[in-house]
Amino acid sequence: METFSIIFAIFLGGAVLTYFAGKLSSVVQDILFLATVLVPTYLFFSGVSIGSSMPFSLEGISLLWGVNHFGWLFSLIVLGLGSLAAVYSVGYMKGKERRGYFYLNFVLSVMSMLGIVISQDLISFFIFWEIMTWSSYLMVIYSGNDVQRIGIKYFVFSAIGAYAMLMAIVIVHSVTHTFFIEDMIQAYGQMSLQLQIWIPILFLLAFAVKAAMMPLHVWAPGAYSNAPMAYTSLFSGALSKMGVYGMVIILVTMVNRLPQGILFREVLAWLGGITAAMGTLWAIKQDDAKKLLAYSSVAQLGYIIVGVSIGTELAMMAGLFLAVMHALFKGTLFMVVGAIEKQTGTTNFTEVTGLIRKMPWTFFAALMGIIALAGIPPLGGFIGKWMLYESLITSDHYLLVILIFFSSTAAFLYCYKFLFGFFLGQEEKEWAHVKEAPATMVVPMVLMGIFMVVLGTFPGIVLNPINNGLMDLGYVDSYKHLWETSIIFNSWGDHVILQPILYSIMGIFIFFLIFVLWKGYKGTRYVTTKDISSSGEVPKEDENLTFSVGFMQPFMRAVAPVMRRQMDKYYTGFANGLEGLFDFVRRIYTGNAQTYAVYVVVFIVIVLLFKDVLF
Amino acid sequence: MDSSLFQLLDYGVYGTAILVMLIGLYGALVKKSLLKVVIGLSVMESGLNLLIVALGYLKGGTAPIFSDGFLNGTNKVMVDPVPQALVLTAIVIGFGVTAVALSLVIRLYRHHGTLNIDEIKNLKW
Amino acid sequence: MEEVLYNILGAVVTFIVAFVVGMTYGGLTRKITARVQNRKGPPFYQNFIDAFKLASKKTAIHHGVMHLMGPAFLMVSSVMTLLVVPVLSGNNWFPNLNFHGDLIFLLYIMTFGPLGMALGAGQTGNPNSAIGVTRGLSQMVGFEIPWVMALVALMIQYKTTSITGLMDAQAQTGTWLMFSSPFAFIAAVMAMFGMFRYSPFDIVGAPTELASGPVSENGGKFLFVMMSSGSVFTFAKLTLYIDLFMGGASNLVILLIKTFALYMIPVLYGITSPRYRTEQAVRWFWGWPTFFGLLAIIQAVILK
Amino acid sequence: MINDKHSQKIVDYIQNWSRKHSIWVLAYGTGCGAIEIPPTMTSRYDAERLGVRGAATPRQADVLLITGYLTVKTLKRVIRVYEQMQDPKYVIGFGSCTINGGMYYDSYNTINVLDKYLPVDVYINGCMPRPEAVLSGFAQLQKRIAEGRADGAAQYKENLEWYRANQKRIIPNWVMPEYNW
Amino acid sequence: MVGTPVLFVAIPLLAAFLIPLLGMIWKELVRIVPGLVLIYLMVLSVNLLNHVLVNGPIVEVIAGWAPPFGINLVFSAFSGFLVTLMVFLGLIVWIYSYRFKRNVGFEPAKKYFLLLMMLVTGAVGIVLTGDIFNMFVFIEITGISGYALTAFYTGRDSAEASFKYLMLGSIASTLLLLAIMILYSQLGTLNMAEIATKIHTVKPAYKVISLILFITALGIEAEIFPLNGWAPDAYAEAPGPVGAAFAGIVVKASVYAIIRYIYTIFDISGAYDFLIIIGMVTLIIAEFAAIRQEKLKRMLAYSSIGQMGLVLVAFGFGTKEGVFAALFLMLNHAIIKSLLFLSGSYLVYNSKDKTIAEVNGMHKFLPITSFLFALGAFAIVGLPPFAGFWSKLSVLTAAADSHMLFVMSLILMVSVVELVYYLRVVNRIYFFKKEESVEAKKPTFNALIAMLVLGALILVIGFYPDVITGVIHKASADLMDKTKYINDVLSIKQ
Repeated sequence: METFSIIFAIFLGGAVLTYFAGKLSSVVQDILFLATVLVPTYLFFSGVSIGSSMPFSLEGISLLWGVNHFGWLFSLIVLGLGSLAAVYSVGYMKGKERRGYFYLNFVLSVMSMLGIVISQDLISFFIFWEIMTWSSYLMVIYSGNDVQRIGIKYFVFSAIGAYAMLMAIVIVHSVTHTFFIEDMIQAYGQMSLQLQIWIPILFLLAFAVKAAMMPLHVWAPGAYSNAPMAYTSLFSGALSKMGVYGMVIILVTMVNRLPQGILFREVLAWLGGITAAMGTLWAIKQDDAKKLLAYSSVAQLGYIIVGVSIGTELAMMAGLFLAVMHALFKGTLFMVVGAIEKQTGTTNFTEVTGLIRKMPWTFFAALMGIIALAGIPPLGGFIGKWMLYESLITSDHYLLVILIFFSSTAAFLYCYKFLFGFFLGQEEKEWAHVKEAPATMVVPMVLMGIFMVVLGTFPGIVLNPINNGLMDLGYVDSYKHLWETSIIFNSWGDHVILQPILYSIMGIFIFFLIFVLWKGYKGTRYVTTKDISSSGEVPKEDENLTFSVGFMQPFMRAVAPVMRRQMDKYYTGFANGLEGLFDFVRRIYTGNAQTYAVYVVVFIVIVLLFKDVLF
Repeated sequence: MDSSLFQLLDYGVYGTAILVMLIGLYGALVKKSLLKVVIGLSVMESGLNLLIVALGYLKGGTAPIFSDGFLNGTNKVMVDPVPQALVLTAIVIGFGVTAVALSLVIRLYRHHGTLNIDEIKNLKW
Repeated sequence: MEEVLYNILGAVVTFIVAFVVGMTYGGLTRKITARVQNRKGPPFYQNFIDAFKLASKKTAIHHGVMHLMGPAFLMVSSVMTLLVVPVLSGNNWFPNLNFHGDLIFLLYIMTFGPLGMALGAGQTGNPNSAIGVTRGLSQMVGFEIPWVMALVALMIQYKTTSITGLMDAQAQTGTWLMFSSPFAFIAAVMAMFGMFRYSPFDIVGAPTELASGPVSENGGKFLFVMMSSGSVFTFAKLTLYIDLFMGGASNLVILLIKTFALYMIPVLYGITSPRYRTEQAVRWFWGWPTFFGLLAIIQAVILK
Repeated sequence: MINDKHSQKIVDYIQNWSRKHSIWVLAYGTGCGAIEIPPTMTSRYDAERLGVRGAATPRQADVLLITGYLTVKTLKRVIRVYEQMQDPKYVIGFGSCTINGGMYYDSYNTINVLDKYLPVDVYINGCMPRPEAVLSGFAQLQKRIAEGRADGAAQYKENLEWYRANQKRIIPNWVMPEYNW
Repeated sequence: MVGTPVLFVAIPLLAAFLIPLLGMIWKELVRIVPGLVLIYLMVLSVNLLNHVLVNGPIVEVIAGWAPPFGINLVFSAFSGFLVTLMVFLGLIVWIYSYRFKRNVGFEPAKKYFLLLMMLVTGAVGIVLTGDIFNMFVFIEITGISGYALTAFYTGRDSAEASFKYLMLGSIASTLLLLAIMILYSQLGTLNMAEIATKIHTVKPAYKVISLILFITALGIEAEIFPLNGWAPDAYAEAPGPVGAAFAGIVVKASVYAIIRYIYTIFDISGAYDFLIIIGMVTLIIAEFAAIRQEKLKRMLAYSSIGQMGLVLVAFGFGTKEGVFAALFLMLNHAIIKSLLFLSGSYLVYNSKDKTIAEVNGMHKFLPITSFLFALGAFAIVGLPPFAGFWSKLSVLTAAADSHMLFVMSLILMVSVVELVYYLRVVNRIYFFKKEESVEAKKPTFNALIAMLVLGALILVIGFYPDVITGVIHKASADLMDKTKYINDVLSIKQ
């Protein structure tokens, strides 16, 4: 297939060109960057038909690229979010330093993610996986804050995952002698039980790291919050989905074929559930929007993991739908934070308040994102949540559903914190000068917001490709018995019909809104937020009345016993121990030449003593 | 002389050579003075050379030279020439190494003001 | 088209009934509270007077768009809940939206309003409002757990997630679910304490410390809409409870009796209790109510 | 819809009736008189049977109950609270201090005549007034509302400049924003 | 045929002797002549390699004595590959240090180029020779020039490092000679092929002892733990290009020697497992030690040691895939580690202690050098699409094919450690604030070219490894085929 080569050539060439175009002029650079992302996107969706493939070989290894329905679904996420985030980036990066660096890594990330999705063999999968890892690592350390800790933590976790995957790949290769995923799947049935268990574990380790699953999630908050927001929207929205992508494939093709009694899925699902709960609780505690969204991403990925690891039809659809939704709303929310960061210079809830009248479009996008995130009807997030609950209940995961419900209810707390912290509350004088973000930033956000609304009523738009993808993976067609364009069913036949609900909601809402505004909008007049009943006190203009410090304190007190245990601390302890060990090891090299000579003698003596064993 | 004595002597020569090597090794490993270390290394090499020559020796053999004595004499046994050649080479190399070593020792002494090997460990860990 | 109109008419009637019943219950609560406190108390229709007065008050100011929309959000939630819950079982006078949603949907639509309201309260800029909201949300996390546990127990026992399905199950067996699944009922009732926000769980409004919390900047029409929304919501929730646990009601009288009886549980418990702190409230819900919820699930799994 | 005079009258009547029976009081405890409010509201006198009920914030309140003397400092707050209340709104001066300064008439920093600064609809005299007197005051207010004579707010609006001048005379550093109501 | 293998030894040796003389004629010749020699050798080796890949190995007899009596040089696919690699690196080092004179003056520069020529001679000789004693001689040539190059800078620490190197080196030479003599006393021959045919007649005890002595002696040069005490010091104190030459040339030659002994000469199967064990221990200890280093070059040295451990492990698998992986790894390591040494020495050029902390924020002043260092760091930890990835993949595949899962997992775990310390340095270069006291030194033009060539190679091999893998496949097949080697050598008749 020609198109694949062209797409990747454009990506690579464009990335390098964009990098160097910064020396010429920033406008050229912007245009080149946009072209580098948008042209391949166009080419991919117009020129690549599902089912096409491109075999070739490298270093004596035969490789295969191709698109199937399932991959297409994820390429939709990657390229869709990628293009929007690219448009957003142009506005976001205006006037920032190291733009070339940013654009280069951005393009490389998008390219590698697309590569992952179209890889039909393990080697190119791994190569793209690693490119994705290091390009995202370079983005994580973009700001230069705390790179030694956060960046390296991210990379080490990624590397542990990736190396686990590499191990699995070469083990598979030693059995099958090819690297094709197809062959791996076929040979899996004939492997020994030990391999059958270990190979999925190793693969899932890699995917779980990227999907920020519970004990492996500690990199996520730092990484998400330290990358530039324009990238984080892609990072959290699309890049983490690659973990989900891999997970689905492994779960469907391997874990499904494990003999009964191995609780693979259960363990995974519970880990996902715990991830969701803990991520939510930690998100509530954060005062920094980036951190909050980062933990929230961890939590949301937990839901997705739960969905895909339960693995019934409905659960799989729920997981994948949530994945799409998560890409949308988390992409939007990170963009919102980016816009706020650009306009105000900070992302801390305790500093920024009352932006709603200054940045109304941003607020709209944020509102849509938050409603979708909270899973409240009539936006798309609800569809995913609904399917997830129903699938958990119908597949006998009673306690898990409680855990999930707990975390999604608790999610309201941070959702509210996000909206309140930035947009609502007192309008302080300090932020009176803030303007709405530039159009290139607002348009992608608002577009995604609108798309979320549409998806809330017509989820069939996304459920259709998901269904096709799942059919690729061997599931039966679920149209008409699990979903229709705007109806969703569970496997017991209960359903939610979305259109009348939407219309009712809108009707009621408009009716009462008009009632409140009975005598016309002119009748009620806007007064500033300083005009509040504060015991008759007159707040001065520069007096900060905003309530934002210790926002969810009572709740945090209630859950304090759970929060006391931090995974991070254990890892830090472990790492410190290791460094101590390393320090001890290097003392072997004492610096005394005679000692080294003694080592030589001792070596000979030892080898001679054990020569019967060794040789 | 009877053959057993010869054999004993053989072992004696080997043993002596090895003893010399071990003495040299001891010197290199234990003595604290840089010079003694270098001497130890040299002694070790000398012991090795001795050993090699001894290995190449054949009982009653003459020097490996196609001289008149060899060609005309009754004793047609010649010691192995190869080890001797090797030893010559090794001696030359050993000489070079020792020279380099001594020059290094001089430099170290200039900088450190001591020959104690224990005090010359700026580079460690 | 006619069907739509018919539906709308039915919805309006349902709404009026709910409004009247809810308001009356509110007034009765005040009366009962007064009697318990050895007072005469206001007349049972006092709430209507208050509501009318609020509606007639001038609403001259607002603090922004979300402030204006907050009450409407709240109302959406209440009315949607009302519409999804079957008011009278066994007749098709008020089918409303019963067949378009199920329990999970209901759970979520019930949270829609408080959150929208919270946005409105947030934009007023009054710190008390935000504090009240955080308290309310925290409490919600608390009581949702036993509540969902109870619902899940019902769902898995009867293999349906729709309310009508559960009502049918009761009609078939002839036993109310509060007897066949007692633990679920207990858990749900305990969760109801939090849902109705009578003391000891009135931490959201808490007039003495928060100046009525989220509503502190709302007077006049805002407050009227909120108040009526509260009444409707009360009625809707009570109806939901009796639909789920007490076999529903085939006519209005039975409906009123059952709902009133159920309503008195949190009210009477509340009159005699002082207020909890937030974390105490949250932990209370994660204590015994959750335990009963667990028992309910275990029972459901065994009986399934 | 409701434009002609008769129906307007009927609506007014109903509205006044509902206002009369639903008096939400913002009790501004400026002075010692506040101690009389709890007995008024609780079991013994039970003002709630008249529809009188405490309100938490000025936005929700109908009546501003000034319980006792006002100092320069508290006057400022009271004015602000009053201006934050929504129409229709009423003021009750509670105790002698609000009428003529009472026992603090010669204090350097109390307000002697409240009426100069806020439009008082009903005074309750006594130092301090018993709950019965308070109830009687509320009854009086109800009567005035029903008759449509409790128009203090309207007067305040009409004579705003006079009131402002008086207020500014007492409060030297006038930094209040020009709030509208 | 454009030349014979003997030229590889003869020409640089001649050049080494001529350099001082030529220097008297025209000072510039001192640095031009080595370049010409190396370029010629490069052309020659590429040509010969092409020839060899098609027509089979060239065996050349020196001094007219046919094997097994005379000394012979073998230019096979395997040795030819290594020779080409070494000559190439020599060339790179020469380009890099072309303007060396400007910094150190004429006399030292003369010595430097002389010693560099010697080093290349020795290393190439080790690889080409087919005679074990001749190999000893070449090892000594390499060693002595190595000692001298280590002590090149006249600071006190370089002398110390050199002394350590020398001390261990002379112990190594003693042991090596001893081992050679044991074999000779048993078999009466020094020719590798001849020994290989007769080795089964030797008593096992002698065989094993001599193998142990060989491994120990060569292991000192090949940086096997615990015999590598000299290595970090020597790398750290030698000039940057010399570090590159050590990593790329000297150590490769020593590893070649070990491999030749184990694969061709001896028939002890336990040696393969022994290689894996010592390789793993070397790898683990070295990487552990590297992570806590404070000095940049010392860190690179430990990393180098670790990589050599990995090479030994790969050789230890004893399979064709293993050999392929090891050779590929050697190639990549030679290129990448050289790049790291070359660029790293510019990063710490002016700093006093050469510590890692002193590279902070260098990217603003040395953009290209910093970039190349980062590229090298990314490549050496095996991130795709850079060169290091393919060799790491080959090693792991070979390990998996040999069912050594434990070894594989250890390698991967150690890779994580490696990753950490390299990234720490890269982060420092790019994201830390520069220390005021350190002044950046701009790399000279020729140095830039040398580094850019290596960087380009990393990318080329990374994106299209096929350019080189064909040769490596043949080279590894050549090494595996023991009988062919013996036949090729012994069939030569004068």
